[in-house]
Amino acid sequence: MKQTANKRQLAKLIQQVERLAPADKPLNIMEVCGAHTMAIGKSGLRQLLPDNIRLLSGPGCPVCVTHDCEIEVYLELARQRNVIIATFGDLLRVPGKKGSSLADARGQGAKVSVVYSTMDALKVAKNNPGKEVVFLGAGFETTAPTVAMSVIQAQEEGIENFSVYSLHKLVPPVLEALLLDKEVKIDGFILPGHVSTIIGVEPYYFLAREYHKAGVITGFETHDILQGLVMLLEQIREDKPCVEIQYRRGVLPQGAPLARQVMARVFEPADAWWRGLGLIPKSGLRIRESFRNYDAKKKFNIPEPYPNEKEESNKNCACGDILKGIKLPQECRLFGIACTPLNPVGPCMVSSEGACAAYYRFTEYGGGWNEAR
Amino acid sequence: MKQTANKRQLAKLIQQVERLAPADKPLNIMEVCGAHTMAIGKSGLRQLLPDNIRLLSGPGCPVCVTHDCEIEVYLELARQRNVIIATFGDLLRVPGKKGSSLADARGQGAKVSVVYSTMDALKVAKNNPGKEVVFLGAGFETTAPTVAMSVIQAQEEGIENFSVYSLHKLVPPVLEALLLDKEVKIDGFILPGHVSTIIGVEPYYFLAREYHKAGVITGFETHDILQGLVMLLEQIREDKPCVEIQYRRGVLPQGAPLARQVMARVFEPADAWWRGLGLIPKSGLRIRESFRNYDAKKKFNIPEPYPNEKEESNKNCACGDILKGIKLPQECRLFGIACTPLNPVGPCMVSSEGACAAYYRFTEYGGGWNEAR
Amino acid sequence: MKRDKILLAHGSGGELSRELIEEIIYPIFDNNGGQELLDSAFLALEGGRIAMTTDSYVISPLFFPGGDIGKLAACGTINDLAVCGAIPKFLSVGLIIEEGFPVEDFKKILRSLSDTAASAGVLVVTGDTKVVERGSADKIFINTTGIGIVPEEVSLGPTEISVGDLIIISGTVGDHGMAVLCQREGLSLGGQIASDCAPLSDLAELLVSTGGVSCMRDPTRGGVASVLYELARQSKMTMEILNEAVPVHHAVAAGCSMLGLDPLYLANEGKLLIFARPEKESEIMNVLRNHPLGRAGRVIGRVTSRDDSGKVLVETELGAKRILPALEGEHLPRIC
Amino acid sequence: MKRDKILLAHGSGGELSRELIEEIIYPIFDNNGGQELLDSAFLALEGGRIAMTTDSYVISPLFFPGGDIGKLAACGTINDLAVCGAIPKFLSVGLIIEEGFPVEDFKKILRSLSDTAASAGVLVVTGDTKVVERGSADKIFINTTGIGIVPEEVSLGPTEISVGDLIIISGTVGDHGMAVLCQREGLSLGGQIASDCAPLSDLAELLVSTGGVSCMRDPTRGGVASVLYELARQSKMTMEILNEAVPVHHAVAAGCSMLGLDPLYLANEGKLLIFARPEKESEIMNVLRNHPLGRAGRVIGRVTSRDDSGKVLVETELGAKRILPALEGEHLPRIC
Amino acid sequence: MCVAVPLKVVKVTGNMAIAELEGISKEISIALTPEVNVGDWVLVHAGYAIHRIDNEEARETIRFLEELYEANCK
Amino acid sequence: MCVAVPLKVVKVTGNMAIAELEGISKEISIALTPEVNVGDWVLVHAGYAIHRIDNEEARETIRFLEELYEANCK
Ligand code: SF4
Ligand code: SF4
Ligand SMILES: [Mg+2]
Ligand SMILES: [Mg+2]
Ligand SMILES: [Mg+2]
Ligand SMILES: [Mg+2]
Ligand SMILES: [Mg+2]
Ligand SMILES: [Mg+2]
Ligand SMILES: [Mg+2]
Ligand SMILES: [Mg+2]
Ligand SMILES: [Mg+2]
Ligand SMILES: [Mg+2]
Repeated sequence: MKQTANKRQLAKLIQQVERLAPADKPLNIMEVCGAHTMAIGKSGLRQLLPDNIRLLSGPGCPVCVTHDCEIEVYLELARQRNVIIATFGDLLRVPGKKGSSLADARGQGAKVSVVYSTMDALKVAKNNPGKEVVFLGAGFETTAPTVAMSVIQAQEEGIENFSVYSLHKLVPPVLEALLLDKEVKIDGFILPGHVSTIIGVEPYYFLAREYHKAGVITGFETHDILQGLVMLLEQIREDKPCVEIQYRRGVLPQGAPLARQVMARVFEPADAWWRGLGLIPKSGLRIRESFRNYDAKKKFNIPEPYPNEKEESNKNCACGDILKGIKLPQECRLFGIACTPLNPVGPCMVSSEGACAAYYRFTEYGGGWNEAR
Repeated sequence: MKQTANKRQLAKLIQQVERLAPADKPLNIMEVCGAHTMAIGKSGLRQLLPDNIRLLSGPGCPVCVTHDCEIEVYLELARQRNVIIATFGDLLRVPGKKGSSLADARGQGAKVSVVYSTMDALKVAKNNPGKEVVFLGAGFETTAPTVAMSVIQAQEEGIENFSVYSLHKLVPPVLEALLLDKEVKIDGFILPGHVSTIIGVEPYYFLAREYHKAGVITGFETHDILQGLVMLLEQIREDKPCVEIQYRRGVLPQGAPLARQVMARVFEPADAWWRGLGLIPKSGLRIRESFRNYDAKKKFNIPEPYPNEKEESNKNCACGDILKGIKLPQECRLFGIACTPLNPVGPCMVSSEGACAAYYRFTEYGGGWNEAR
Repeated sequence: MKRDKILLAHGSGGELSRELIEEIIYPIFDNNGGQELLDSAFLALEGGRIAMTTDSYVISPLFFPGGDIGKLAACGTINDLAVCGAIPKFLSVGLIIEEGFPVEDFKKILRSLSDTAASAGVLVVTGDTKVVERGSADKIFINTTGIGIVPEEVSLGPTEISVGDLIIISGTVGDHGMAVLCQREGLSLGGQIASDCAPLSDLAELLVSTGGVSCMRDPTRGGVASVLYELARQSKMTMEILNEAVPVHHAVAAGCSMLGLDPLYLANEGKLLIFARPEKESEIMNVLRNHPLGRAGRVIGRVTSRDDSGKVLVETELGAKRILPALEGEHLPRIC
Repeated sequence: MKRDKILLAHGSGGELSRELIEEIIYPIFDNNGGQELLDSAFLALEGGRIAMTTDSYVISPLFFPGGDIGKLAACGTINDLAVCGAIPKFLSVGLIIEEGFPVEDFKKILRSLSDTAASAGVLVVTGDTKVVERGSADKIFINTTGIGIVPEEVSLGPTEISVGDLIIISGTVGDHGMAVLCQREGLSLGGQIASDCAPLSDLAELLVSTGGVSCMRDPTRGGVASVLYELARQSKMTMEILNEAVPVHHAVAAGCSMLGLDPLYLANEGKLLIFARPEKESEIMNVLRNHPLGRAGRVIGRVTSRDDSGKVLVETELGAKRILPALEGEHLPRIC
Repeated sequence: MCVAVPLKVVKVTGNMAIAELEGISKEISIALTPEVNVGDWVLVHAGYAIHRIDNEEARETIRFLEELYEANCK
Repeated sequence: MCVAVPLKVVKVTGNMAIAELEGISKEISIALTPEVNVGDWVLVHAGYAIHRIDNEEARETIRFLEELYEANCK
């Protein structure tokens, strides 16, 4: 079921992209999803594209956009003697406001259990009846239903020492937030494959209707991405932006209604803070009152919305503008000085494939290595 | 304040013992206290005494006389996930009915904290609020007041996760139990120094009055023991048994009334089972009803007096007769076969200076090493 | 070093490990002259050079398809000697055991250590056993220290690497790492893959005897990627590998896609990464193809140019060349 | 072996340790010929004999009056080489660190290891670092493996012990054990005693050069008593020591009476127990008296006769002779 | 942002299933995709099947690639 | 059966005291012997002072030993 293309097929697709690339003006295409960013990075695709097609890496790594103030909150939780933090490995090294991460906290004595699935987190809770297990629910619409299932299961099985600290984020609202900026220089979106598996096409309609932006829901193989690009470029050339699905083996137009029901049973939309982007209305998920016993924020009395703490942690981080195609990483004052991959400030540096991290590693502006061609 | 004698003084004392030793009949002198047994062993005294003065090692090591059924009970406790056993190191290697000890249990995952004082056990309780700390209260009248103090302190400070499993034993009742046997061949007792620090002389009066046995409360230096022996031999020679104090720097005739009060506030006498000796009336201490919250037997619902379990664990163990001077270790059917120092059955083998252990190690009947002269 | 606490990542073979070694350990043990980053010590003793190397093994699970910690402890140290051109001769074994560790498992582990050493002609000559309280160690840790004889004419190492050298791997990559990870993450292997754990001294000796090897490594923790990264820096060379040329067992590839991992970063315990003079290619490939531990050997890249900072490029399926990044911290399963 | 689980006592240097080594470890590593119970390996390498020895250090507390685990890790292995007559040359260091261990402490420990090795003319030539999860190790464990050169004419060991040999201790016993215990049991030393932790290679070499030494040991875990017990069994000799002759610091004696312990069973980390030909007594005592680590040296006993089972007798203050029993299990403070 | 892998379901037990790829198998939850049967391919994310892959749709991509190939060979 | 050591009290703080022997000191409880003062010798068992040693009685043993010695020397 895994599908790979051969070299000739790939070369053909690149030719198509080259053919479709406008000669006159540069195009900014944002791949929203971190998995796309990873796939593009591994394939070396960026270097092979025509110079006037720029791929911008979006805010699509759910752990990278976790706000540093919230990181401080869960680090505080992690330090409580009776608490075990259960988390996906992805979150382990993401630093908070003061530069330290869950990995650091663990080094200082916090109990952190790295799990691959919420089912494992429930097992940790069952195996540690004397402890409170707090699962860090990070992730977009793809992950949220699995976390919701675990809450429902905990309720059904009467597992009382389990709760979720919801850091979940939603994709369409952040896209809208980026587009609200008048200066934004994005022409089209490579839309996330697996988020769309859940939400389908409808939530993206506003992109074309309201902002006149192209969008293609795309798979994660190199040929998927190239085909998605071709479809995007065709939309742009014909000036008929819409939402197409390239990734038809993974996404139905209607998405996954049952998963959305499960998610809606446990969560409701809420304003959310994004690292480097600030507060975005209705861009997150909070646990409904009916599941309050499983809401770590309520169980541990974490004040919401954290007055005094919710201001942008570093006003100098230019991530917002970088994500909008307005600035380049090297135009950020912190780039390479206060902000490096080992000590990142904004999401574009936290993600190892984020724009700032990539520039730092692979260009003359960063560590001194030139990107290879 | 530690007093040691020089060689001449010791030689002089030995001469006095030799002079007082009856020529005609052998005398059996029991040193009741394990610390005396240790001191005698370390000094090599036994070999220097006239042949017709035999030193019998009594039931005076409080951990060695802990009944193997009770060991099984606390091993069971130790296996409970939420329990930390706090214990003096002495108890660590004493095997239960099935041959395994606390050290084994610890190897299998039990949490065992070796402490030097009940104060340390209270600290363990304070530092582990989520756990139940059970202190194994083993020891005679010397130790019981210190354990009683910890119970009082736990009550005063509201430490609720602390309890005591009382294995305490009393010295006078076991002496009486030995003497009840018509065949008993004990002529006099080297009485325990530090037990007497607490109880004074009165509780021993029955020895002379009812059983016509000599008794001297003795200190633990070699010269103390020799002087105690001299005093005993004088009592015997003059046929005027009584209770004398050799160890006057450590024992007042009235004992320590405050320590006895503290002990009596928390504990009350109760029948107790002795390893190798069986049930002896009023020879132990149980926690009073008023401190029931600190009584591990009540807290963990341990049935008393353990019907079906309290029968003598090994009827073939001859310890009772050995302690009475009726039998020698090599006359026990288990000696050196089912019962060895590494896998002891009765208290005389459990104690490293017990009669059976000493015979096993140092005589031709045991491991093959001849006792050196 | 920025952090004031040691983290797991400090021992993961990645960026922070290097920091720990270069910034803390090396300045303290400054008696090594130029060989600070070599894993094995060359000792000038009367009568010849001997090599000495040490490693502690702290793997969990202790038993995995294809081996156990005992086999690993023998292979790892033997292989560290072998890759520097030494003929492994003697091993010491230092055991730290958590109380409560089953004797049966202990025996199994020691037997497998002993058998593995014996199969490579190596004697275990001295040992030490410590037992620590439950909770003070994770079941069992094994240190093995090995010494071997370095033939007069042999000289291998990063400084011997030249532009033009071929980069050869002796077989499929990531088998050990995936076998262990599957056990840890509850994936079932269905007998598809096992750890490649094996002593490589025999194969290494044959390869060295061709006279065409400039440097060798056993790409263990951190995988082929980390070894390449380290050697590129040490030799100040640019190295290029061809992604498609790297042999990966199809089940390892499947496991990697299931766990979000890259086989180039997975540990191997029975593979040699060989830098070879191009004129000796056929001789070296012959040795590999005729040895049970080298049958799947392949040329995966080459050293392309000098470069003061040193770097590794990967040629992708698209024909693009991208940087091979260093592993930062632990290599954990990812969901994103 | 009767038990199916490893207990603390299996590593305590006492009876169960011997059981573990003789019944489990030795039968598996059966390549040592007659030297199975020697702590160091003599290796016939071309050009001469070298000795190799390994030990892991798992002490708690890590820092104690007079030293730390780093100094200990250097001394212990250097001393193990020294007592077999080797000139220590090289050390490897294997570190297992619990995550969260403070870097400052780590540096302090490594520096002290390095300085101690340097002071004995020993080079640390190779190392390895592993970090394990919190709770998977107790702060830090160190393995050191040492190799040394054994001069042609030197031949020391239990089989060289003869009837008539003097038993000499190079200074007061139990200082290290008491310094560590006091820290652990919350006794305050008031600056009275410190660990004797020191590299003994220089002193040992001087002693060996008298030609009068038949065997040496550093009486570490289990103390003088355990070493005597072990050597009596290995040499099949009866040994006698005079209790009063054994030098004990008065504060160590006091600590022992407070904790219910015997100084003969306490660990030393800077003392030599020497078996010496009686005709060389004055020469050997001279070496001791003129060396900073041997000033308090004393003859404490002698080898009195052959005895197939081997035993150790202690002459007491009463002039009686009693058996010196082997340590069974851990040496713990007692209340009775 | 969300890694999901196509796996083939080889066993179903209530809400749980065993799914495999190239012989490597894994226990997954199908609570979000109860329609799944043995033999189906599913997309698995964080231990949960989130989508049953329609064979027709899957073939679509293959067809597309084949066309590309032919176009290229012409 | 019950090891107790004579220690000299050097500091008293409520129910607790510091006691020492040959420069080695230890925190002990004097809850069972509240009459204890700095300078007193006490018998300590399992961390508790269980007896204040009367100097007169202590000298008694010394006297006895001295007499023995003299008897011997005569
Ligand atoms: S360099 Fe750092 S601070 Fe600047 S925009 Fe990028 S992530 Fe933000
Ligand atoms: S040998 Fe063992 S069984 Fe026999 S009397 Fe002595 S302790 Fe009891
Ligand atoms: Mg190595
Ligand atoms: Mg290695
Ligand atoms: Mg290696
Ligand atoms: Mg050792
Ligand atoms: Mg463990
Ligand atoms: Mg050694
Ligand atoms: Mg040693
Ligand atoms: Mg030694
Ligand atoms: Mg290493
Ligand atoms: Mg710890």
